[in-house]
Amino acid sequence: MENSKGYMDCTNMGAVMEVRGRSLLIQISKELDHHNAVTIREKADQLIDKNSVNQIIFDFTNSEFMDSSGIGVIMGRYKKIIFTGGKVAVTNVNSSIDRIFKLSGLYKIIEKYATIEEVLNLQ
Amino acid sequence: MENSKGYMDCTNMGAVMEVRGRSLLIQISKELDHHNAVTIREKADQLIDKNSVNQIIFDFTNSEFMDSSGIGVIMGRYKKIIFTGGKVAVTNVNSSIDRIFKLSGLYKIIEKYATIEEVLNLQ
Amino acid sequence: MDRKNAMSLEFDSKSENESFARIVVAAFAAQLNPTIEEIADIKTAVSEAVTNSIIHGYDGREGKIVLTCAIEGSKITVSVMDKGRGIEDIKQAMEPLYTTKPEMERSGMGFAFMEAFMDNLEVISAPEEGTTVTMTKTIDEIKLFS
Amino acid sequence: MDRKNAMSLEFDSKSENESFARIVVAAFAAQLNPTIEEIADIKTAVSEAVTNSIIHGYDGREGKIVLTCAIEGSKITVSVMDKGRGIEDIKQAMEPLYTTKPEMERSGMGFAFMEAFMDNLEVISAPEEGTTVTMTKTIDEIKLFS
Ligand SMILES: Nc1ncnc2c1ncn2[C@@H]1O[C@H](COP(=O)(O)OP(=O)(O)O)[C@@H](O)[C@H]1O
Ligand SMILES: Nc1ncnc2c1ncn2[C@@H]1O[C@H](COP(=O)(O)OP(=O)(O)O)[C@@H](O)[C@H]1O
Repeated sequence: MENSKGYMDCTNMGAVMEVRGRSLLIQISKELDHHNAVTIREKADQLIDKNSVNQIIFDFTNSEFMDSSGIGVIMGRYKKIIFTGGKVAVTNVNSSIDRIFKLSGLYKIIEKYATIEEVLNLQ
Repeated sequence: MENSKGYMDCTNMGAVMEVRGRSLLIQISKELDHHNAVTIREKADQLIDKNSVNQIIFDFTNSEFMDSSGIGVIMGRYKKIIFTGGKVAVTNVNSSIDRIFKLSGLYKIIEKYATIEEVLNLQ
Repeated sequence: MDRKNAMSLEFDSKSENESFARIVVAAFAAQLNPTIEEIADIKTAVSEAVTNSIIHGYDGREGKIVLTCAIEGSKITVSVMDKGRGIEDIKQAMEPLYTTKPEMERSGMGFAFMEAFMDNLEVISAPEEGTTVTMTKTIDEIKLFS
Repeated sequence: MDRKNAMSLEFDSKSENESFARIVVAAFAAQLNPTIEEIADIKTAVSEAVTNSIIHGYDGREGKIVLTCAIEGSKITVSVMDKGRGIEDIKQAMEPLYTTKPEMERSGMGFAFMEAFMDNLEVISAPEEGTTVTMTKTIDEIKLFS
């Protein structure tokens, strides 16, 4: 729970997003809860529409917490690109977030990879 | 606020103490507040009596917080050994704890040193 | 251990308080010397209950949420209370994947996660009166691998 | 910034809750994006007030302490209330180095620290009724060196 100035932080920064070709990389900042999900959903959908995104990577390197609101935001993006043949992947998932993905059944529709590079090299 | 198992911890561990000759080294663990002061006072006084301690070093390397209860516990130990010619020093003090020492006027009666070695080399 | 401690926190139904509520419960539960995984379990369950009060209970409107924690021996009891719209059919609401707000991308997994991550879950609710969710978890005192 | 948020925490007058109270206030104040030093100031002031309620207000006995925080714009108001023995002469109590518990190694610097680390301090107290300490601090919004 340290921010750039080195202290505990409750204000949530959502995520850092980057488009590479038709891939959208969403690097979750710290916590993926309902508060952040609202911001991420909005920001992601703009980028998806504008860049005809067909692959989304949710990266959890910097993230330590996720609840069912996170499942909602990932499922929502999945539904948005699946009809045009798109794919969703998650990377760098820690053990407690992994448990949540397993419980939710999300791994039936999205793929887990160790790193971002691994996903990008598949293309 | 991380303990050895790597998570936030409210239970306070007080301090680690070591006697070298007639010097007592008190390494404050994390926080020096009223809760910890009670434990430290008791533990320290036993060691002072048993080993005829004439020098006490309070080391703040691992400590991030101190309030006026800390001033009380240091003053109390100072009073206990001053009559037999003893001395009290503090080492590795961070800037917020330094401010508290300055405000309290404690530096008028105890010495501040950068490291534990520096104090021990003076003898 | 014959420990006893209690707290009660009231806060505004704002989404920025979701992370605040998690920090408070984690800091209070730390007395029981939980593992990282046990703390994660409790934080997830609390996050689900508080989010539900904000989204469903108060429908995004202003209101107060009361979070209480009690420690007795090695057991922690956490309850989250709102005075919001309440739940008509609790049994249906607790079914996995059931949600009344699909348009908000709710997954319907909130109650399922609370049940999975805590030892016990109890929901008391009445329409127009509000909802109280009470959960308990026993923290192992002897940690074999730590 | 037109921010508004509020919380109220009630907890047992046990010394292990001193650090808990500091964490709660620090987590709530984090919304204002304070510096490390500003957070340290607030934690020290809260620690002094809560410790006073435990030691002086309740004299080590059981009782409830209520900690409230309110954020309005860039100002945080923190108050600590107990229903303990109260203070007879508030002016005297607030004098630096004055303490009624020297045998407990109190330094008499609690109120002085609250005044030094916060912008404003107000003490309301009556014998046998209890004490409420209210402190405010404005957090700079523009950080020049961060
Ligand atoms: N505090 C509450 N107040 C009113 N209704 C609630 C509350 N908590 C849950 N519910 C109802 O129960 C349903 C299921 O909740 P949950 O399993 O957490 O899934 P989700 O939050 O994803 O909808 C919600 O969609 C809502 O209709
Ligand atoms: N909450 C309280 N209830 C009753 N008395 C109090 C309270 N807070 C402070 N006092 C009185 O004011 C005195 C000065 O307080 P303070 O400056 O914090 O110093 P200290 O805590 O070191 O005694 C205390 O010794 C006590 O007599």
